[in-house]
Amino acid sequence: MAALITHSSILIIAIPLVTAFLTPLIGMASKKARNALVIAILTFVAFLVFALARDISINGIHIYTLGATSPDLTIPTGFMVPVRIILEVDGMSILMGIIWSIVTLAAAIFSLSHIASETGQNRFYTLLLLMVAGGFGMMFTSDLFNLFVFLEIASISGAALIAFRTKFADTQEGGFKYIVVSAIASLMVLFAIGLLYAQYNLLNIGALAQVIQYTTPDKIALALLLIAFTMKAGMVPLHLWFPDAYSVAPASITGMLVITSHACMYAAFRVCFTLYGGMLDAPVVGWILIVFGLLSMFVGVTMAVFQKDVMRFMSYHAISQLGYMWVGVGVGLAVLGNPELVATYGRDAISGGVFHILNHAMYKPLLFFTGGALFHCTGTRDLTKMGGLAHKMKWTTILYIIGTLSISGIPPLNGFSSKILIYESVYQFHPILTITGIIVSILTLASFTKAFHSAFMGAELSEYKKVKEVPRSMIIAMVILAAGIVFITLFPSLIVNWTIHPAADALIDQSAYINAVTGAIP
Amino acid sequence: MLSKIVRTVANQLILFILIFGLYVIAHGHLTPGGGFQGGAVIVSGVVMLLVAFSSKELKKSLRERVLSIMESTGALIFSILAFAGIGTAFFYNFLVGTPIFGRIPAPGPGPGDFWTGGVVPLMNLAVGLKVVAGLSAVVLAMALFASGEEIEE
Amino acid sequence: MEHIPLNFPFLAAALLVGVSFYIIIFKRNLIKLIMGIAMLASGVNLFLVALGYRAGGGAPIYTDAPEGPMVLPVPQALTLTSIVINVAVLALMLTMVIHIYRHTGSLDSEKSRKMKG
Amino acid sequence: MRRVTGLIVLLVLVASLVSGVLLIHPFGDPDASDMDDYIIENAQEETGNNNVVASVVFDYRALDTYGEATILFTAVTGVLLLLRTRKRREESS
Repeated sequence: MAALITHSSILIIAIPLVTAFLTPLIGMASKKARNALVIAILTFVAFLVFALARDISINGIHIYTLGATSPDLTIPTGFMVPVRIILEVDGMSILMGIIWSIVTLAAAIFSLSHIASETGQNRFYTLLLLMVAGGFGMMFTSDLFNLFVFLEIASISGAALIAFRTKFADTQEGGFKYIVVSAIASLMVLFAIGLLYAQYNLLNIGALAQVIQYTTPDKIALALLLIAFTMKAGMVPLHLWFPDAYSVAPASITGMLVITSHACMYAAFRVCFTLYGGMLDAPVVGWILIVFGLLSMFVGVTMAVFQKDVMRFMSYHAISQLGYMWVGVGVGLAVLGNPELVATYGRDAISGGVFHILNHAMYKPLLFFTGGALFHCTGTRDLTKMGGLAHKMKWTTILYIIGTLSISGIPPLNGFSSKILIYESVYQFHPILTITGIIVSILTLASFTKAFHSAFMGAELSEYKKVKEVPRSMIIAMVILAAGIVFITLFPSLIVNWTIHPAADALIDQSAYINAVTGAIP
Repeated sequence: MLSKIVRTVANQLILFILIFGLYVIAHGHLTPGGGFQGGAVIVSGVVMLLVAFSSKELKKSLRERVLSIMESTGALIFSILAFAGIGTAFFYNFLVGTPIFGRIPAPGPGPGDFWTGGVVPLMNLAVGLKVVAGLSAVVLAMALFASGEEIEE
Repeated sequence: MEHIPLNFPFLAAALLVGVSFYIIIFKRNLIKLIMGIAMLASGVNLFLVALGYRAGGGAPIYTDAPEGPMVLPVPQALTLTSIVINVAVLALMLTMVIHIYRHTGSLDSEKSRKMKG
Repeated sequence: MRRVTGLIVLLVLVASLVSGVLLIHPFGDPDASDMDDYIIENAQEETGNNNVVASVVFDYRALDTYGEATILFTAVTGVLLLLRTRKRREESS
C-alpha cells in the first residue's frame, strides 16, 4: 500500500494510458469485457486519487521524479537545478484530480448506453481513456513542456471525440474549430516556453519560479500563456468556438470537455500564482481577469437566453459560470501583494472561486447529461420541438431540477454556498462585482426555468408517445453527479475545510511549491 | 496504378528503404536518428508503394486490423519498459549495468558500442514499430476513404 | 541592442510566426488555414531549435565526435517532440476537412454555416 | 471592422514577439546552460548513451516521449475513427 501511494501520481496517469493501448485488442474479442474493463479501470483510478488525496492531507505535497534513482530525488546529487521531469501534486492539483476522476467515471458509465447504437465504439473508449490520462497529466505535472504535451493529448482526443458522429456536418465543424483553437493555443504555449527556457535554461515550474526576474520577455511569455489558456477555457473575447464545439459532441464527452476547460483554467492559475507569484504585477493581471470574467458572466447569460438548441444553451451558461471563477480568483490575485487584504478577503475570494469550480464540475456535466438524455429520447436538440416530457421521464426531470436549482444558486444547494462566498468577499473589493453576480444569477434562473417549461412541462406531444425513460446506466451516471451535489449541499463546511482551503492556500503559498522541488535533497 | 516500370522499381526500392529505416531505428542510441525518424523513413516507403500501386492493391497485403494490433503492441512494449523500472522509479533505466545493452561507454568521444544505452535501444524499437504501423494506417485510411473503399473497424 | 545582427534566426522565427498568424486571421480557405498552422508550428520549432545553438558547437553525440563544444541537447529533444505532435494534429485536421468538404461541398469558412469566428 | 480588429491584433502580436526575441540572449551564445551542461557531461555515465539527444528523449525526459507516442496513437485512432465507413447501420435506439 505504501508503495502504491509512493507511485500513485504516475500510476494515475499511466494506468489509463496502458488501458487505452489495450482497449482495441480487447474490444476485438469481446464488447462486454471492454466495457467492464473501462469502468473497472476508471473506478480503480478514482480510488487511487482518493488515496493520494488522503496522503496529501496528512504528509503535504506529493512529489515524484521520473526515472531518478529515488522518486523523491528531485535534483541530481551535487547539482542545483532539477533535470528530470517532476510530478508535483499539491492541494489544488488534487482537488482538480478528484473532480476529474468523478466526472470521467460518470461520463464512461453514461456512454455505455448513450453511444450503444453507434459504430466505432472500440476507438471511442480508447480516446476517452486517452483524454482521461491527458487531463490527469495536465493537473499533476510541474514541468512546463510536459504540461504542453498533456494539453495536446487532451485536446486531440477531445477533438476526435467531438467529431465522433461523422454523419452530421456540424460535428465535423465543431471538432475542426476545437482542434484549430487547441493547436494555436498550444503553439503559443510552446513559444512562451521557448522564451522562458532561453533566459533561465529551466523547464520546471518550481525551479523557474525561484529565479524568474519578470523581464520584458517574461511579460510577453506571461501574456502568451494567459491568452492561450483563457482561449482554451472559453473566456469571453475568445469564446466564439466554445458553443459550436461543445454543443455537438456526445453528451458524455461534453461533460468531460467542461472539466478540460477547468484544467486550462487551473493551468492559468498555476502560471499566475505559482510560476510568477510574487514577481507578478498582481493588481494589473488580477483586474484583467476580473474584467474579462465579468464580461464572460454577462455575455454568456445574455446569449444563452436566445438559444433554442438545448446543448448550445447550456454551453453559453458554462461560459457565464466560468466567469464567476475568473472573478473570484482574479480578486484574490489582485490583492496578492498585500498580506492583510489576502487575510481579510483575498483568501475567501480564491476559496469561493475554487469552490465554484468543484460545484460547477458537478452540476454542469449533470445538466449536459440531462440534455443528452433528452436528445437520446427525442432525437432533437431543439427546445421548441420538445414538450411534456416530464410525464415520461421522471428521473431525468428530477435530476434536471436539481441541476437547475444548483446552477442558479438557490439556497441551500451547493451553487449557493460557493456563490455566497464569492459575493461576500468580492463585495469588499468592489461592490459592483457582487451586484453583477446577483443579476447574472437571476438571469440564469429565469432562462433555465424557461427551458424547463418548454422541454418538460405542457401537454404530452403526440410524436413522443413512445418515449421511454432513458436506460439505467445513463440514470446511474447522472445520479453519481447528483449525489455529489447533495453531499456538498449537506456538508459544505466539511468540504471547504478539507479540500477548498488547502487548494486556495496552495495557490497563495508559492514558497511551499518551490521548496518541495528545491528543498528535497536527502 | 502506375506503369509497370514504376511498379518494378518501387518493388525493388522498398527493400533498401526498409533496411535504411531499420538501421536508423537500431542505431538511434549511437548516431543521429531513432524510433521516430526511422519509422518515418519506412512510412515514406509505404507511401511510395501507395503511389505506385493503388490503395486497393496495397490493402491486400497491409490489413488495417494488423496495423492496429502492431501499433498497440508497440505502445504496450514502451509501457512495459517504463513500468519495469518502477521498483526504483517509473522510467528508471534499469538495464544499465546488466548484460543486455548494459555496457557503459568510455567517457568522451569514442567509436560507440552497440550494446550500450540500457532501455533506450528497446524503446527506439517499440516507438519505431508504433510509428510505422500508425502512420501507415493513417495514410492507407485516407487513401482508401478518398477512393471510396470500405475501411474495417 | 548591439547584438541585433546576430539574432537573425530568432527574428526569422518570429516573422514566420507573424506571417502564419496573418494567414490564420485573414484567410478563409480551410486548407490555407491548415497551412498557416503548419507554418506556425515550423516557426515555433525553428525558434526552439535555434535557442540551443552554441557558436562553433557540434551535434551532441559522442560517437566519433570532433573536438569542441556541443550544442544544447534539450531544445533538440523538445523540437523532436513538437514535430511529431504537429504531424498528429495536421493528420486529424485534414481528416475533418475531408468530412466538411463531403458534407458542405465547400472549403470556404464563410460559406459553410457555422464556421464564422 | 473585422479586418481592422484583426490587423491591430496581428500588429500587436508581431511587435511583441519580435521585441521578445530581440531581448533574449544573442544567437549562438546561451546565457545559462546549467541543465544542458549537466546532461552533456553525465549522459554517458548515467544512461550509457553516446547520443545525448537520445538520452534526453528516452531517459531524462521520457514522460514527454511517452506522451508524444500517445499523441501519435491518439491521432491515428482519431483518424481511423472518423474515416470509418459504416458497415452495419443500426438506427434503432
